[in-house]
Amino acid sequence: MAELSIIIWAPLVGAVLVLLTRSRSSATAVAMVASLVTLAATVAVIAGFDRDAFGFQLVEAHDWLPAIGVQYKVGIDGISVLMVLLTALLTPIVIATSWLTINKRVKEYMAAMLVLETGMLGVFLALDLVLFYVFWELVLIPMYLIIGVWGGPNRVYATVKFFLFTFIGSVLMLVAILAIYFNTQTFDVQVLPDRALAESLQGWVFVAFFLAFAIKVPMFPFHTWLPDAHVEAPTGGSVILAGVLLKMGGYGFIRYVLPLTPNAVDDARIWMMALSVIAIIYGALVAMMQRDLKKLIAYSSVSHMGFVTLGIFSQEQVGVDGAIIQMFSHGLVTGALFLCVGIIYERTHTRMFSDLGGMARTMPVYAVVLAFFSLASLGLPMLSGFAGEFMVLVAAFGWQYWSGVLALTGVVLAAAYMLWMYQRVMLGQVKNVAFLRLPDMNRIEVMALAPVAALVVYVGVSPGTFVDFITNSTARIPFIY
Amino acid sequence: MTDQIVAFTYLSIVASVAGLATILVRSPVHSALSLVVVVFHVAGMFVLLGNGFLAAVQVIVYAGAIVVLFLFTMMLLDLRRHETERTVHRRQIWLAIPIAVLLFAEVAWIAISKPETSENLKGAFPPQTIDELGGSAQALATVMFTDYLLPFEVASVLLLAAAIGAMVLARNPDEESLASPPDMIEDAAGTDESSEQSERELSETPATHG
Amino acid sequence: MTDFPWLIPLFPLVAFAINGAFGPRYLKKATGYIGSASILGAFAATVALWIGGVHSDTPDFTLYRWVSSGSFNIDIGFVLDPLTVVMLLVVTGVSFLVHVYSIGYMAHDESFARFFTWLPLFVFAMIMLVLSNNFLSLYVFWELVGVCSYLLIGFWHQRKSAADAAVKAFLVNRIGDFGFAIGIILIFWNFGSLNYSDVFGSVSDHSTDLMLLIALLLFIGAVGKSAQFPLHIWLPDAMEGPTPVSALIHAATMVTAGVYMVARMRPIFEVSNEALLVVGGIGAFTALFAASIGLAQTDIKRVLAYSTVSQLGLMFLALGAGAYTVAIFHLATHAFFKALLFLGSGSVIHAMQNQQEMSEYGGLWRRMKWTYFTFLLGGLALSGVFPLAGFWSKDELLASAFFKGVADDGSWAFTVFWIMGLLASLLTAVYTFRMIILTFHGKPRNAELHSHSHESPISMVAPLVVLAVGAVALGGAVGFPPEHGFIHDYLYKVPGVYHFAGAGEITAVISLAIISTAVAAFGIVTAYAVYSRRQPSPEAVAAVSPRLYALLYRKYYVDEIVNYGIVGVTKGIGLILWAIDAKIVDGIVNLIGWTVRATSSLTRRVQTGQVQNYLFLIAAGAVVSVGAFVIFR
Amino acid sequence: MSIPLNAYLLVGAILFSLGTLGVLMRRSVLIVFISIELMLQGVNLTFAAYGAFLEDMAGSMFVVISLTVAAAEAAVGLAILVALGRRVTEFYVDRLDTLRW
Repeated sequence: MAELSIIIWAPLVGAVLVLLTRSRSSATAVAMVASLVTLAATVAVIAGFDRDAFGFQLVEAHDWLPAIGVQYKVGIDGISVLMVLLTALLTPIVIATSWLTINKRVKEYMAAMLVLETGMLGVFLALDLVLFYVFWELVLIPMYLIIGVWGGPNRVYATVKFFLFTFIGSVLMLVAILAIYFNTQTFDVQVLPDRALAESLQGWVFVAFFLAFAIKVPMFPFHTWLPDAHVEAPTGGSVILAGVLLKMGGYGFIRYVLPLTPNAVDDARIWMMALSVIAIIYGALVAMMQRDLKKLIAYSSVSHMGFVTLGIFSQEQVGVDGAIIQMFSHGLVTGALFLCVGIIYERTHTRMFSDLGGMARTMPVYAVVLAFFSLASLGLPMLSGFAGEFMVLVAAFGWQYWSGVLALTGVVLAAAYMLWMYQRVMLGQVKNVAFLRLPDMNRIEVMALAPVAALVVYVGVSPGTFVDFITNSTARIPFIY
Repeated sequence: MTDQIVAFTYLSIVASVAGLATILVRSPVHSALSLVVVVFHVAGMFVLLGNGFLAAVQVIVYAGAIVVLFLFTMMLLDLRRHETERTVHRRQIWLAIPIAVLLFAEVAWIAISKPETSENLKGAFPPQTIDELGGSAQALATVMFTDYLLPFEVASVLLLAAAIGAMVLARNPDEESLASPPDMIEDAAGTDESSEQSERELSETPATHG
Repeated sequence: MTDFPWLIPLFPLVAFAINGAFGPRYLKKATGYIGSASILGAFAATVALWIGGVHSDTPDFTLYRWVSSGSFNIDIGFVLDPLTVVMLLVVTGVSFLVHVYSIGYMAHDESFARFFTWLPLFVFAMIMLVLSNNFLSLYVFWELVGVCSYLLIGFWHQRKSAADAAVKAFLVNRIGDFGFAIGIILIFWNFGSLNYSDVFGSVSDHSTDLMLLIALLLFIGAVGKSAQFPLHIWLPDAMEGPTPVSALIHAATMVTAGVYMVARMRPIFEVSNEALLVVGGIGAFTALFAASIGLAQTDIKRVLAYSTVSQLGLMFLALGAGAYTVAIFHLATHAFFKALLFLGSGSVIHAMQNQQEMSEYGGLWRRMKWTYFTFLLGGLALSGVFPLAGFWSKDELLASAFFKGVADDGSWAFTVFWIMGLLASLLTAVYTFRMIILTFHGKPRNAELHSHSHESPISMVAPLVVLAVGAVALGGAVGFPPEHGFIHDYLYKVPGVYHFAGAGEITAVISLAIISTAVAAFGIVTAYAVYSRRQPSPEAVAAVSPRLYALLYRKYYVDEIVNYGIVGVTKGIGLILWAIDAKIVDGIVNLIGWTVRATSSLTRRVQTGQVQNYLFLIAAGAVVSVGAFVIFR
Repeated sequence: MSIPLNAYLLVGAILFSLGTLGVLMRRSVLIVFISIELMLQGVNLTFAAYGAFLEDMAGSMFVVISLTVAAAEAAVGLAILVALGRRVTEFYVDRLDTLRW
C-alpha cells in the first residue's frame, strides 16, 4: 500500500547511501540503482493506475503535526501521474550522462541529484498544502548547489538569482497557504475544493499563488532567471531544471489555483492569456537572436511554457489536458535537447554559434538525433510537441480567437529559430578546423536518449493513450464561465 | 514645616549647580569631586523623604566607593596632557544640548502635571508603620528579604561578577612572558600552564637544592 | 482490398524503417532496391484498390482514436473514393519511377542510404495525406510532407545554399500551414468535428461568410504548399536538392497537395463565389507571373521550377472555375510530363558533371539521343501540342475558365483569367522550347564539358521512356472526349464533383481547342525565331530590354523584398526584444538587487564607531518615546 | 511632608538631563563615566521620591539595586579604562572607534 512513499523516499535513501560510497564509480552506481528503483516503482504504479477513477489513488495519510491538522498525505491522480513518470524517467538518464561530464565531487553531485528527485516527486504527490510547500522548498537547495558548485564560470550570480527568485515567490505562497488554512481550517487538498473560499480572499490567494508559480513556470516578466540558470548549470542540472522544475509551476496552477480560486481565475483570465501569448512570441523572437546555444533553448522553453499557461487558463478541459501533455512532451524534448547541447559542449567546450558549424559531417549520428529533437521541439506532427500545442490552440481559439492566432505565430517562429539553430550548428562548412575530427555519440549517450525518443514518438503518434490518464481528473476542475 | 522647605530648596539648588559643574569643569578630578557634592545633597533629600538608611547607603557606596574608585583610576592614568586639548566636541554640542533640553522638558512636563499618587496605588508602608518597625532600615530589610529576595541575590551575583571582571581586565600583563601580545583567551589558557610549571618548579627546586 | 487500405502506406513506412535502421552501415546500395520495391508494392496495392472498385459511398476506414479530451475527439482514418485512388495512382506511379531513376542518379553519392531513407518516408507521408479522412490527420501529414521536403532539399547539407533553401522551404510552408491551422480550428469550433463526412454534411447550415473565411484560410495552406503567388519563393530555391527530389516532390506530388486539398474541400469552396473567385484569380495571376519569370532563367532546373508554379496556377484556375475533374486530370498529366522534364534535366546535369547553367550547354542532342527525344516529347506535352497529354488537360482547363467567364452568373472575371491563362500557356511554349534549344540544339558552348557528356545509364533512361509514353498516351487515353473521358466519369462518381454543363456546344469546344493549339504553335515558332537561328547568348537577349530582363531575372525582386522585409524585420524585432529583455526586464531584477545593496550601505554608515553617536541615538529614542507617552497619555 | 512630589521629580529630571548632556558633550572618557553616575543619581532620587509618596518600599529597594548596578558598572568601566591605558595614551572618546565594521 505504501508505493507512493517508496517512490518519494527511495531516492533520499539512495542519496544517503551514495554519501557513504568511496569511489566515483560506486557513487554513480548506487545513484543509478536508487533512481532505477524509483523508476520501477513508478512504472508499477502507472501500470496499476485506474484511468476511469475520478479521485486520488493510492492515498496514504498519516498525522504529521496534528496540532494544526497537518498530515503527511500523498496520492496520485491523472494530473500528477505524467509528471511523476517524467521525473522518474529523466533522473536516471541525468545520472548516467553525468558519469561522463562530472568528475569533481561526484558523490555530492549524485546525492544532490537524488535529494532533488525526492523533492520533485514529493511536490507532485503531496496532497497536503504544507507538505507540498516543504517539498517545494526542498527542491531549491540541491538545485542551488548543483548550479552553484558544478556550474559554469558565472555560476554564483546565476544560482543566487535562481534561488532568490523562486524563494520570494514561495514565501508569498506560504502566506496564501496560511490564509487558506485560517478560512477553511484544513490543509487537505481532497477536502479543500468543497470549502469554497470567499470571493475577495480568492483574489489575494490567487495573486500569491500566481507569483509563486509564474516565477517557476516561468511566465513573461519573471523569466530572466531561466537563461542565466541554464547557461551556468551543468548538463545534468540543465536537463532536470528544464525537464521537471519548470513543470512544478504549471502543475501548481492546475492542482491548486484552478480548483481553489475558480472565480479569481475567471476574472484574471484575460491577463493570464495575454501574458502567455506574450511569453510565446517574446520567447520565440528573443530565442532567435541568441548567440549561445543553451540560451536559445532556454528562451524556447519560455515560449513553450507560454503554451502551457495558455492552455491552463483557457478554461477548457481540452486546454488543460493539452497543457499537461505539452508539459510532459516539453520535459522530454527540452531535456533531450539540453543533453545534446551537453554532448557538444563536452567535445568542443563552446556553445557559441560563431564557433560551431558543419558538425553534421563530423558527427552524423548526433546530427540525426539533434534533428529529431529539434523537429519535436518545433511541434512537428507525429512527434510529442504537436499534440500538446494543438490541443492548447484549440482551447485558446474557443475563448478568444486572437490568442489562438498570436500563439500560432509562436509556432511559426519556433520553426524559424529551431531550424536556423540546427543550420548554424550542424549544416554548412565546418568553421573551426579543431572540430573536424570529433568522437560521435557514444553508447551511454545513445542509450540515455533512446527511451526519451521512443516516448516522444509514442506521445506524438497516439496522444490519446496519455490523455486518457488525464481527462477524468481534469474533468473535475470547476471552470466558471 | 518651613525648615523642610528651606532645606529642600538649598539641597536642590546646590545639587543642580554641582551637577552642572561635574559636566562643565575641565579636569576630571574636579568633576569627580563635584559629583561627591551632588551625592551628598541627594542623600540629604533622601533624609527629607524619611529614608535615612538609604541616605547612608548612598553616601557610603557612592561617595565612598565609586567616586574613590574613579579618583584611584585617575591617579593610575597620567592625565597630564588632558588639559591642552579641547574638552568638547564642537559638532556634538549642537546635538547634545537640544536633546538634553527636550528630555528635561518632557520629564519636567510629567513632573509638573499631577503625578498619580492615588490611593489604590499606595503600598503597604506608610510612614507610621516604618516608625513601628523601627526606621527605614528595618522596613527595607523586611521587604528586601521577603518579596525582593531574588533581586537581592541577583544583585550580589552581579557584584561578584563585576569584581572578578575588573580584576581580570585590569591585571598588568608585564608579569608574564612578553613573547606574544597577550590575547585574552590564550592568555587565560596560558596562565594555567605557566602556573602549573611555576608550582612544579617551586616543588622541584627545593628538592634539588635540598 | 477496401478492408485493408493501410497496406498502401505500410510499404514505404517499412522501407523507411529498414533503410533508416540498417541503411548506412549494412545495406548501403541495397537500400535503393528496398525503397523501389516498397513503392512498387504500394503501387500494386493501389491498383488493386482501383480494380477492387471504389465508389463515392465506400465507408471510411478508421485506423485508431488519436485523442479524446472532453469535447475534442479525433480519430485517424482513411477515406476511400475515386479522388483518393486517382491521386494515389499518380503519387505511387511517379514515385516508383523516380526511385528507380535515383538508383542510377545517386549511385556515387556517399550518403546514398540516407537518401533512400528519407524518400520512402516522404512517399508514406504523401500517401497518408491523400488517404486521411479528417482535417487533423490531413494537417499532420501536410506538415510531415513539409519536413521530408526540408530533409531532402537540404540533402547535401555541406552546401550552405542547400541548407538555407531547406530552411526557407520549411518556413514558407509553415506560414501557409499557419492559415491552414486556423481554418481547421475554426471548423472544429463551428462543426464540432473534424471528419470530412460530418463537416461536408452540415456545410449548408452555416453562414456563407463563415464558409468564405474558412475557405480562404484553407486556401492559404494550399498557396503555401503549392507555391502560389505570395508564397512561391521557396520552390525555385528548392532546386538545391537532388534532381530526383525536385522531380518527385517539387513537380509531381507534394506541390499538388494544395490542388488535391482544394478539390477535396469542394463543398466548402463551392458555397461562396468569392472564394472561387480568389482561387481562380490567384491561380491565373501566378500562372502568368511565373511563366514570365521562367523566360529569363538560365538555370535549367529553375526554368522547370517556375514552369511548375505556372502549371499549378492553371490548376487552381480550373478549381476556381469549378471544374474539379479537369484540375485533377491536369494534375495527373502534369505529374507525368513535368517529372519527365525534371528527370531529363537530371540526366543532362548528370552528364554535364552537375553543371546546371544552360549557358554551358548546347548541341547535346547528338550525345544524348534518348534523353533528347524524351525531353522533346515532355516539352511538347507541356506546351500543349495536339496529340500529347498536355493538350487535352490544358485545353479543357482553359475551356472551363472560358465557359465559367461566359456563364451568366456575373463572374466575368474568369474571362480575364482565361486570357491570362492563354497568355501563360503561350509563354510556357516559349520558355519550354527556349530551354530545349539552348540545351540540345545549336553549337556546344562549353566544348570541354561537351566532350565528356554521354548518354545516361539504362536505369535512368528507362523511367524517362516510361514517363514519355505516359506523357504521350495518358492524355488521349484517359481524357479523350472532353468532359466524357474515362477520368471524368470515374471522378464524376466522386460525390457531387461538379461537372459543369456549359460544355454542351461541341463547336465552342473545338474552336477553343484550335485557339489553344494556335497559341502553342505560335509560342514554339517565336522560340525558334529568337533562339535557334541566331543563337543569341543570354546577354544579347538581355540587351534588348535590360530593365525588363533584369526584372524577370531577379524574379520581380520578391526574394529580396522577403529577405529584407519579413526576415530582416523579424530579426530586428528579435534584437530589440532581446535588448529589452537584457536591459529592462533583467535590468529591473538587477536594479532591485542594487537598491538593496545601496540602502544597506547607507544604513551601515550609521555605525561610525563613535560611542557618542550611539548614545545620542539612544537619547533621541528616549526623547521620542517619552514624548509619545506625554502626548498620547 | 510638605514638599510636593513634583519638586523631587523636577530635581531628578534636572540631574538626569545634566548627566545626558555631559555624556553626549564631553570628549574625555572619565567625564562621560562620571556623567553616567550623575544620571543614576537623578534616577535614584526619582525612585526614592515615588517610594516615599506611594508609601511602598519598592522605591528604595530599586535604589539599592541601581546602586549595585552603578558600582558594578563603574568597576568594570574603570578596569577597561586601565587596560586601555596600557595601549592608548589619551582617552578621547572619538579616537577610540576601532570597534567598527
